[in-house]
This record gives sequence, structure tokens and C-alpha cells, in this order.
Amino acid sequence: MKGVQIQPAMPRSWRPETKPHKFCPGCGHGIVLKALGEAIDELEIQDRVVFGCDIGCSLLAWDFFNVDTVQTHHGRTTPVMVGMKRANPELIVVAYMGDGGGYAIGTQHLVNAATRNDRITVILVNNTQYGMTGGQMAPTTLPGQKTETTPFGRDPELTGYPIQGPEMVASITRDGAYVARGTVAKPRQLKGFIKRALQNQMAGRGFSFVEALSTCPTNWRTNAEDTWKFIEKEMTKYFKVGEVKVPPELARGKGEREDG
Amino acid sequence: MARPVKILLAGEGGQGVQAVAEIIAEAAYEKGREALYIPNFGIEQRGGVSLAFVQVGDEPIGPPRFETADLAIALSDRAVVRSRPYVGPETTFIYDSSIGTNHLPQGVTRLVAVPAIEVSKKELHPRVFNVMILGAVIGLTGVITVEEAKEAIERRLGHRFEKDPALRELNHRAVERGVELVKGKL
Amino acid sequence: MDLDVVEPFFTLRPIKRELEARGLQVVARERHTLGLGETGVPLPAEAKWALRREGDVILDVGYGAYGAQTLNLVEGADRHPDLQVLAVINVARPMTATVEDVVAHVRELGRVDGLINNTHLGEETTVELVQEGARLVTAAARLLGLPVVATSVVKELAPLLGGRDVMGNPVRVLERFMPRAFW
Amino acid sequence: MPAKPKPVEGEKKVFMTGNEVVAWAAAAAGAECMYGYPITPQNEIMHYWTRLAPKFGLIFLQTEDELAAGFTMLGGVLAGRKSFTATAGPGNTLMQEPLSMAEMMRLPAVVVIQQRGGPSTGQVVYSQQEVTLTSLGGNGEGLRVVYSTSSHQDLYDYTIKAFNTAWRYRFPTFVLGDGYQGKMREPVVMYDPELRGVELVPAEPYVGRPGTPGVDRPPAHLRNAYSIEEELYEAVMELVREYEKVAPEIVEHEAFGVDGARVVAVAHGVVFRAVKGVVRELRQQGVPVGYFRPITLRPFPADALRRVAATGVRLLVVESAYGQLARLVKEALSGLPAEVHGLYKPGVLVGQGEIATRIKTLVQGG
Repeated sequence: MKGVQIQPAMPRSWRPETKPHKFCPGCGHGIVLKALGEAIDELEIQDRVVFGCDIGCSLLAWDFFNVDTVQTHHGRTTPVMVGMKRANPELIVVAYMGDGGGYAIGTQHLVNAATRNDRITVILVNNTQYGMTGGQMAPTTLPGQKTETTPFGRDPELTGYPIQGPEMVASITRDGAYVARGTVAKPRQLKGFIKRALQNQMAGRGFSFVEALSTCPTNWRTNAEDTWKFIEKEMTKYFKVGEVKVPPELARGKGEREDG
Repeated sequence: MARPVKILLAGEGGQGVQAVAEIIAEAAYEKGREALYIPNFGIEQRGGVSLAFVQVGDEPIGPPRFETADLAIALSDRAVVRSRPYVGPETTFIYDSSIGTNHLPQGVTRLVAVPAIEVSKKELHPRVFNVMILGAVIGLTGVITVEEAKEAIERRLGHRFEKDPALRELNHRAVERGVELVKGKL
Repeated sequence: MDLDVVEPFFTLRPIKRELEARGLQVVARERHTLGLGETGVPLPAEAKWALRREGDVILDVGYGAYGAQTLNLVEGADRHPDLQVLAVINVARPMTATVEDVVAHVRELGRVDGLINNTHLGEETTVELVQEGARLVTAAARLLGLPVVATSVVKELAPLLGGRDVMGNPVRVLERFMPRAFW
Repeated sequence: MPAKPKPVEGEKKVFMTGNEVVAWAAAAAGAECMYGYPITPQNEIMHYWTRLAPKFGLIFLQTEDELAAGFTMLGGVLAGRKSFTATAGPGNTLMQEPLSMAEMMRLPAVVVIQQRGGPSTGQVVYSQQEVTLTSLGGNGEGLRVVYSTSSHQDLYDYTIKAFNTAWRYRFPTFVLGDGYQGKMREPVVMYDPELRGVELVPAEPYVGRPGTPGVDRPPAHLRNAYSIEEELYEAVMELVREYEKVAPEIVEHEAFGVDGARVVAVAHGVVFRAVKGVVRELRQQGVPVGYFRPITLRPFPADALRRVAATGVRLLVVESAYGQLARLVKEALSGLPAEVHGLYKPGVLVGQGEIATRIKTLVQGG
């Protein structure tokens, strides 16, 4: 970024009336939504973004932004935003969901929207379990990780290994798609990924997908130190952070790359 | 209340009974009469016997499938069996003469064999077999005239006749031959 | 403080106001800030700092696969000199019905400093049941090398027990609020 | 932008399948988006819609399942376009999830159901077994409108009406047909609704209106989840009050020969065609019989049916289901000492012969 820019404490596109937000202390959602808010501000698209949020902790964001927002059903945010985008391609639509919504109950929607190269941006928050229902196993739960439905730790023999979401999306999309995995441990990089995902939609190139590794101390039962250890050391063993697929036009784009 | 004429056509897939049903219903409709046509379209529509239910009348038609046909035409052994539930004592039952008689419905007063398959093969062409059946239906019911049938065929196949006028001639002969086949049979 | 984030059905929230009227400070979400339709509930920020408060602090850890590890959510819980982790045992629950079950359960919880015999059957509790609980919990405590801090009993039955239960553990008298906590 | 050509100009009589009729009617009603998933017997609605699409600038997407079809439809609605879908049987089961969201958020939507046999995969041909599901499905209160059609003319008229009802009252609206209606061919008069004085209710966007949210206007924050019982209770009761207020404007039925009748046959959909023929013929023969046809199954024409039943007639409910219409009838007549008889044939068409026999028996007091 050129010159000195003073970041406002709260993105302009946030809705001050609904702050402080409702997420738990230490929750990563706030960081992801800050990155999204800043990306919206920088791209000056607040007047044409529609934010769709899923069920799970993501629904707590239903009144988070000064942006038109629709809260849908569990797993169904992707199709709502697909239908909206196709009905009005002028809108910039963001489908915001957790790992349960995107990788379990709504997988068919994610897979097919990606395959069709729908011009939408999906932001999926991966915190390795179902937060709002009380900490059950998700497709992203790490081997050995305790959850309420794997009280003795996830046994990969019985329930498999963590889903490789961005890698899957990258392998089923064509060249116009943008796919990345960021982490709330690197907020500047994450913001860069989200911004590029939005730019890719604005350019009408194709499906844009960002998985954000995120924290859930409440259900991990971790203190601050262990929380960061888990996201930086444990999660990254299975989830590789970085851009997975970048359209050539976007790769050549000027100076938007953020390496955090 | 004037009852519509109820016609059931039953044949093997590829024998073209649905096209015959459609032509009859459309021609009757063009003439300003009430008409309703529905095929059977269950999972069995892929392979298996094809049934077509046609009703032509002067008042709006009631239920799309009838219980008893006025005229039933069955073009294979299996078609005879499949059409049996819709055949009553008052039904005129027409079947191809190649069909063995042991499957035929019991208690039907008007049971008529027509050598449609044989005639179409020997005198015309197997591809106009169903058009001959159309002629037979017309000959037996008079729901539409031969001319109306020819117009309906023209609407469907006119574009092909442009390229191959002999095909038009073949179709016309098939309708007429079908009418002849059933003349005096009742 | 309500730390039960797994299954908050029996939590303190519905009776928060009533408890506050009696001079308690209750750290739990108000009903209108619940999780929009789901059972799980985000923790309020002040939960993290609960141990910085004056006076007696009671943390309801709830249940869950992580046991007492839930205390990690509270700043300073790992090193606070006065913090005691007490496992509340009801032998009328099938998961903790035998000495072996109680021992296994407590070991699963992680750090535990003592046991409380809270054996009951709601409205149908009898003195015999409480005493049976005292015997089993005390036996389990010996195997675990932990003290039994108390036997708790509702105030209606307390006079029948006296100051100590059959195993000599002190008796604490309970006034039940939880029947009003259903929501 | 040049005005788009109208899908149906003037008025013309045509002979086609019911599924084709629905596609034309939706286009004539100003529908712009169809999102759908293949299931027999409604597929041809999508087939014809996709053929009309390029000429009239219509949007279509074949989705990955009926859940997606329903939710993309709602996305289209939120963006301000009249959107619809069509399904049947197991697809209708899945469709209840998006439609319950429409109910809760008071979103208009049109869904055409061509009923097939059930439960489960059943058969793909015909039945009237989706009455309960379509009228009362979803985890809610059945705050929707259901039109049951019985002819191609109905399919045309009520598909157009469904769009107007949905967008005027903002309750999801169903057109309940069946496999026979979808697949059979019969004559229908197609017309430009505006030439007949039918005003097409315009669609408004719910999101993406002009101005920056929070600066020029409040943001649209649309949700269907509530925190506590009382909050939801208020929201639901508001919906119920609205629904009950407009129900009398929506409800429709058709009756014949009920005055002085000893037996009144109650039927809807394709079965009504059979009942109508039988009743009219018996009337000509002097048999004291009439018929009552609910056109809206939700809201149900309860008041009209109660007036019929109050005269002490015996009612005969005839349906291709095991008492699903009868359940609505009995609920409507609750408290009245009316005799309700049933002729239930789940998954098959009811024959005119058996209807006539049953009516005669009931007239004679049997």
C-alpha cells in the first residue's frame, strides 16, 4: 500500500448501532467481518453489495453491516445469492457461512455453484466445528480433536480427515475462478484475499471463494495463548494458507496482492 | 349429456401409437371439436407397451383417462394384455392379425383382426404402419375425415414432404388403405 | 457465571433477574441477545474476566467433552490461588450411577479438587437416596484421592439428615431455583 | 431499452399439454426467472420455458436439487424479479424448506406442483396426495395460497392469478396440478391478461435499491431467525393476522345443484372433472345431487362449504388420496352435524362409474 493510510477503527460499511457485536471473546468472525468491511470500503461498493449469511454463528452478522443483508437457512445461502446474482448481475453478492453450512449441509450448492462458475463470492469461516449448536464435529474437525460428537477425539478411520475445501473448489472450477485460504491470524493477507475475491466477481470472471481459518476459543476451551497456537500450528498442518487459484488477469492486476 | 368417443391405442414402443393419437386429437381440435389426449408416461415409458388415450366430443371432456374404451386397438401380444382393463363388453376391439388369439379379451362382441403389419410390409412400407392404423381408426369411428387426417399429417410432416414428395403420397395411401382394411368389418 | 455453552437449556439465564434481586451478580447473556434461534450461545465478553471480580465467584462449567478445560475461557483460571474445581455428582444419573462410573467421569473432567454429592431425583428425592449417594461418592473420592466437600440436599429434607451425612460429610442446604429456569 | 415483446399477444385458442400451458402462462404473467430441477411429471414446464427464454429475455437455471431451486427462486424474488419453480412428489417435500423461509419472511413466490404418486418415489404419473404437504407443509402455519386446477384453462388462468396473488399479498402461492394435467393435451384459450383487464402486480426489489445503506437509506436487514419465543410469537401472529385479513379476498370455490340436494360431492383437481360429469348427468335424471369444488385449498372455502352442509346434506368427498381433502373438509365443518363420506383412491383416477354408484347409494340412504 502506498503512503501512510490511517485505518479507521471501524470500517465505514459496519453498522455502528449494532456494535459491539455479539460474537464471543476471541472469536474469529469479528476479524473476518472486519476484513470484509474494509474490502467493501476500499472497493467503494457498499451501495451494491448484498451480504447473505447462513445459520450457525454466521447468522449473528445479520445486522452487522450497513449493507443490504439476507439471513437464510443452514447451507442455503449459496443458492439464495446465486438466484439473486442471476436475477440482477449488477449486485455484488457475498455468501457468508461456516464450515458446516458450506462443507456439510450445503456442499451440493457449493460444488454446483463452483462448477457453474457462478459470479458470486463465498466466504467460508473454518473453525473446525459447529459453534452455535454447541461444538459438534464438522467436516473440518482435525484428527484427534475433541468435540461434543467426538468426545474421545475425531477418529479418521470412522469419520475421515478434514475436508480440503479450497483445493476441492479449485479443482472443479475453470480459469476465471479465484480460490484462496486465509487466516484470521494474518488479517491483512485475509483482507487482500477477500478483496481480490470481490474484484473477481466485479470483473465478472467467475466463482470466488475464500476460506478463512478462524478461532473458536469457546468451543475449543482454549485460553488466548492456546487459541493462537491451535490456529497457527495445528490447523495449518491440514489447511495450507495461501492463494490456490488466481485468474491470470487478476494475477497481473496492479498491486492488490497482500502477503500479510 | 353427449358422451365423447373414447379411443385407446396400445402398441410397442416404436409402433407410433402416440403419433396417431396426437394426430386424431389435433385434427379434431382444428375442426372445432373438444378433444383430449394423454399418453401413459410412467417409468415404463422407457421400453414396454405404449398406451394412448384419446377422447373426442362436442362438450368439454371429463377425466383424462377413461374406464372403458369405445374403440381399442392393440398392435402386439403385450399390448393386448395391457389394454384389457380398458375393454368392456361394448368395446370394439381391433388387433393385428399376427397376434395369437389366446390372449384376446373375453366377452367382447366386436372383436376384429386386421392384417395391418403384413399389409404395411408388403404393400407400403413399415414406417407408415401407424398411419395405416390412423386410417383404421377413422374408418371405424369417423371422429375425423380422411381429408382432415391428411391435413394433420401435412402439418406434422409437411417440411419433409417438401424434400420428398413421394413420402406424402405414401402417407396418403397408408391412410386410405387403413380405412379400406376395416371397411365392412363391423 | 454461566459457562455452559453446550446445552444451555438448564442455565441460569431465565432466573438471572431473580438471583440478582437476592444480591448475586450473574454473568450470563440476557435472553434477547441469545443466538438467534440456535441452542448454543456466544459467551459475553465479561465472562472472560470473571475472576477479576470481588467476593465469591461461582463458575458453572456445564458439561461437555472438554470437561473442566472450559475454565480456559476464563482469564487466570489456571493460576488463581483460590480457585477450586468441584465435581457435582448425582448418582441417580445413569452415567454416574456406580463408583467406577464416578471415578471414570471425574478423571475425564481433567482438573478436579473435590467432589460434591448432589444426589437427587427432583421432587422425588428421599433421604435414603441422598445417603446412598453419600456412600458411593465417598468411595469414589477415596479412590481418586479427593475430598468430599459436602453433600447437598434441598431444604425440605435437610432436617432429616442433620449436619452430617451417613459418611460424615458436611451437609449443605439447597433452595431450588432451577425448576423455574426452563425456557 | 426497447420494450420486450409480449409472450402472448391478443387471444388465441391452442391445443397443448398442461406443462406447456404453465410455461406460457407464467411468461404472460410477467414472470422473468424460473429456477428448477427435473422431476416427472413437471419437466416440460422447464423445457418450454427454456425455449421461450431467448425470445422474451427470460432467465432460467437448472439447479442441483429442489432445495437450490427454491432458494435461488427466493434470491430472484429478493432481487426484484417475479420468479417461480415447478416440482412434484419428493421434490415438493424438499421445496417445503425454501417455502417456509418465504412464509416467515413474507416473500412472494410461485410454485407449480404437478402431483405424482406417493409416499416416497411412488409413481411418476398422477395422484392427489400432495394436498396436505402443499397446503400445510413446512415447519409453520401453512400461510400460503394453494389453487387447485382441473383443466388447462384453469392452469392458464390460475398460473397468472398466482403471480398476482403472490405479489399482491406477499404469501407464497402454489398452483396444484397433477401428472395428468401436466401431460394431457386439450384446448385452452391463451390471452394477454392485460387485454382482459387483469392488471399485473409489479415486483419490487428487496435488496439493492438506490442509495447507500446507512447513508441515504436504512439497510435492508432481512432475517427469519428470532432469539426468543415471545419475539417469534409476535412475528408469527402478525403474519397470521395479515393472512386471515386477506383470506376472504383470495378464497374461491365453485358449486352446482347444492340447493335441494341430498348428496353433495366434494372434489378438486382432475377428479372434479369426473365428479362434474357424473353429477350433471344424474341431475338430468332427477337425482338430487350437487357438487362443491374448492378452488383454493388454502385458504379453504370453509364458510361456503358450511352453508352447504348446514342444509343437512350428506357430503361425499372424492379424491385420489386417502382422505387428504376430506381432512380439510372435516376441519371446515367442525361443529356441524354433517355426514362426511369418502371415496378415496390414492394414486389412481376415480372412475365415473364408481362415483355414480356411490352417489346413488348415499341418495337412497345407504
